[in-house]
Amino acid sequence: METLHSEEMILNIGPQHPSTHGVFRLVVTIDGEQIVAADPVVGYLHRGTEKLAESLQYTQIIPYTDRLDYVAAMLNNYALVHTVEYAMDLEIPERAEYLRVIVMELNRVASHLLFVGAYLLDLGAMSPFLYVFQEREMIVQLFNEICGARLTYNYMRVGGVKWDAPPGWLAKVRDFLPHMREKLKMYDALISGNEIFLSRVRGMGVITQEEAVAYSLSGINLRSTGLRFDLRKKRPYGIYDKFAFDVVVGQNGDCFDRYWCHFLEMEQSLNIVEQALESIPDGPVLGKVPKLIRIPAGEYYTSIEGARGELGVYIVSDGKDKPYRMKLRRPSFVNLQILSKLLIGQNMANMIAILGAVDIVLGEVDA
Amino acid sequence: MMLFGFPITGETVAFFMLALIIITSGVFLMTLRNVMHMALALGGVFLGVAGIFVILGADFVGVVQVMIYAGAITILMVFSLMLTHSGNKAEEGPEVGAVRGIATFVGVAIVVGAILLVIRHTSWPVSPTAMQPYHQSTVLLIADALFHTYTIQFELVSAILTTALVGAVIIARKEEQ
Amino acid sequence: MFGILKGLGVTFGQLTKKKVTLQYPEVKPVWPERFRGIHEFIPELCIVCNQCARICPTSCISLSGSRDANKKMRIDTYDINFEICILCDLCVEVCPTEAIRMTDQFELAAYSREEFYKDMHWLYDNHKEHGTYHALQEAKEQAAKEQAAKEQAAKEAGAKEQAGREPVAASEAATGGET
Amino acid sequence: MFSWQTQPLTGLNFIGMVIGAVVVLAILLLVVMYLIFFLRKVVAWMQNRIGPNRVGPWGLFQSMADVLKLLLKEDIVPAKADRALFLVAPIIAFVPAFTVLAVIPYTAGHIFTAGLNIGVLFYIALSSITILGIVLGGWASNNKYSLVGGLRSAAQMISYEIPLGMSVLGVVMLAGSLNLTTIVQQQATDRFGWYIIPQIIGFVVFMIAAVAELNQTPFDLPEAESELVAGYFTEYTGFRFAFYMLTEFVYLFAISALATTLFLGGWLGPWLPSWLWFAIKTSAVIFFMFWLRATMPRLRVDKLMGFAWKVLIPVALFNILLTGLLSLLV
Repeated sequence: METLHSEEMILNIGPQHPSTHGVFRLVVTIDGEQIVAADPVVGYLHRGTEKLAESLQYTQIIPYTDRLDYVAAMLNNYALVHTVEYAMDLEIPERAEYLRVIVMELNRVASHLLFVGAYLLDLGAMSPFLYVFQEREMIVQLFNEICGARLTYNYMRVGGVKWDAPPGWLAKVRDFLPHMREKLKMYDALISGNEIFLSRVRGMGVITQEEAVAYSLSGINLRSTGLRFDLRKKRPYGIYDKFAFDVVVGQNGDCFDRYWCHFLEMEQSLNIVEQALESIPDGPVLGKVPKLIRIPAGEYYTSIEGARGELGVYIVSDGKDKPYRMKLRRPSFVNLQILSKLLIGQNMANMIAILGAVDIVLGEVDA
Repeated sequence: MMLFGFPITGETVAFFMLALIIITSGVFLMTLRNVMHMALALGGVFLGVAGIFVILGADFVGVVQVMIYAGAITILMVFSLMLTHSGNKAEEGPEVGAVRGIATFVGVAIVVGAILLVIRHTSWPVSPTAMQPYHQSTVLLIADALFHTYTIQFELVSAILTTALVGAVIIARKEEQ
Repeated sequence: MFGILKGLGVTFGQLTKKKVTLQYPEVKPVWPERFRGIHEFIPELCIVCNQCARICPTSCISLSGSRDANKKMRIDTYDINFEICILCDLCVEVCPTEAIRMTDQFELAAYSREEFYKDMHWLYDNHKEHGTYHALQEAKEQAAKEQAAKEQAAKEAGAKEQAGREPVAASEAATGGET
Repeated sequence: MFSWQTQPLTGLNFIGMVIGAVVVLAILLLVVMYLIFFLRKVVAWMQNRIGPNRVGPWGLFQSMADVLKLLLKEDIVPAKADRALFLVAPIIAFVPAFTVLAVIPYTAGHIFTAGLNIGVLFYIALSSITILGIVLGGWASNNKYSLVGGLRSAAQMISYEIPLGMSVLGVVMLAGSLNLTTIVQQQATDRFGWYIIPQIIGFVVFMIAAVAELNQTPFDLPEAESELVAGYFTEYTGFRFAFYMLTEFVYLFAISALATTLFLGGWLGPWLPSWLWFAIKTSAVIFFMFWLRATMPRLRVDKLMGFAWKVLIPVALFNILLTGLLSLLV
């Protein structure tokens, strides 16, 4: 007997779609509601940052990095200036390093908050999104006070930071920490125990450790599989070796672990901020830097633990004040590779759950 | 007032309107090319028939007709059409010749005439007007018939249906493997 | 089931909480001092050194100047194209005379592209409403007056006591940051 | 009190009946409009927002402005849509929604509501017609999102119609009638009080199935905006879109009213007038649904059917059995 079969159809998810988190297009072939093939199409937000950088001085590149992963711009700032400092072998004032760590970890919290909210929005719960934005708003306001912008911070400079913390700012951060911890508990109560939520994310989109390594995943996508790999511990940069914190790892590598790692990592970040606030010294915030920043000819690569994974900057210099070539290792872009594999055999509704958990930011994917 | 030998009451007006709905839907059902439209027309026929049931005082049967035929069956058909059929393509049937058309018409006329004749010549046990449809619960009557008069038959039918259901599930399972 | 109930409790608890919405057009946000809004430009201070135009990552600043009778450079035109300006603050950072500064003006929406080309006069007018230039000037004058008054007082005090002791400088206000 | 049910159907009474029905319809439209407002306010408050507050005092005219806007918008029919079905589908969905309201007893006097002997069945039967409108709308749009939305809603609503009907059976067995007015009256004299107490299992099943029938969160898969944009009415604009929206909210009201009637004693209650009791109870049920909406994420689509067939229907059957046993023993 001939079996009843339904036709395959091609469905364009995006580039304008509520749950692709930006201009991301996913061409999925579905059979009924089941996905047979998924083909991500990127580049709708491509601005040629890497090419633009070739005609810009290093200081001028910093505002451009704000626009890569616009959810965690402080970390992008740092990734660039860190590479330049590493290439120039600069001495960074202690206070500047501490300020950098504070803003970076706060930014990581803000970014993870956004992930939690947006992810729940993808799964159909509207309230968490609006709740997390209140706390994110607090962080953003703190950034607004320290650097005058809410999203595109342009705060770091080669050799330090642009501004010292304004009076009372550090106290505000200190007050924010217990508040944030309190709110994390509330989110936990709201989301983590909800059986409907759990049934949607448990065992969904499982990445094995071998796969994660083979696809060169990084960040939470990698750690959720149980691999204890965090650049802040593995290859401490800046002053991260001074702080005590745990690397959060998952067990199963499913969507729930990815969500949960985001959750726990926020707490760790708060711990780091707390320690940094305790021991921040006085002093200048900008070291001795030549007026025109020139990198000695050569190739340089350093990477940091961004909010989404290994965020690396590779600079080829010919000794001039502009990079000869710059390449950014954007974690979102690399992590996106595994999506096509994860989606096959899933149905449409799970596609959203999996896509959301991979946690991409389109500014970073397309650069 | 009389019309075609019927007194004009709310009931007759409703009857003629429902009859119109049923006939129109029926004609649409036969003539439309798009399967989806045909399914909708079928729903119209079911609804009209339900209305007739209600007029006859069988409101329970009428509502059940809506629930099962107009609701479930039609939707099931639409559903399966959506899943399997590309739908939009109107299938061109063979051209109907003049001779065939006339033959069809004559055939239909004969059948309709025969049915009418039979209906007019049957002596129905109860005249419809004597039933006082709205003042007694048909649900009770039906329940009484099902659970007192015809209990064994009713249970037998349920047993057969259950068997059929289980059988269907088992057959479907086998195909899966 | 228990988790769902817990979640329901959380949302119910929010019913009576304070609402966070800012009634925007009526209530404007209060920006911190460092907020990077649309520029203000003070032509008197500009020395036409061109540094801002050079540092601008998007090349959105164009300016021209000429020498006046005293052989001093004077600004003639100063345009910022806000279609491409990213408000990165680098121009303010390099300006040696603080002729260009950021204001708390953030409302840039306009009906046509032409309106995004802001010239010197617009930027100057912007400072009147949103800028800090006048406030700073007043604060400076105020500080100078206070300083003068203090010196006067110190002088008088010194004259009275006729001792070489130094007056206590009110330096608390000047120290920023914290320990 | 005047009740047209007991009067002969003369010409004058007929006109009175029509006018009465129109008045009831107008009131209901107003109620539904403010239901949307209520939803937006409740959800906003739960999310620490203010909600609509611009049109009129406290934003009271917001829904009116929205409806007006929808009515004034262009009625766009996509070029590749099945024109006839596309135009007629919202009406198919919309008409039964208002028809079911005819059987709900709002007050003790129940003016202008039909005291149908089979009120419960009437409700369930007619609400299944709406599904047809939704499915056809999804199909006729010739849009893939709409199609998937339509398919999902057909599967979901048919599946949940069964536990919904079964959960009502317990109440029907206790009351011994399918007439909604009789069911309310029975609850006044029942020794357990309102049927929510002896029928608590039935009530829970009813509420879950009702939420699923309404496509409300967490069962809002047919219109899951993060997956299907807007589901079956993605392509609809203007007043046809308004029809779908209205259908949804009328059903929200209707099913809450039905829950009130069946389980919460309808208009029964001391001191206050009966219609007010009815309004209070219905509002409470509606509030609960909005509360769910503000809290829950969406259910997983492949677990949806299983939940209806493997959990809800057995539980509902068990409830029927239990009710039968109890009414025999007690």
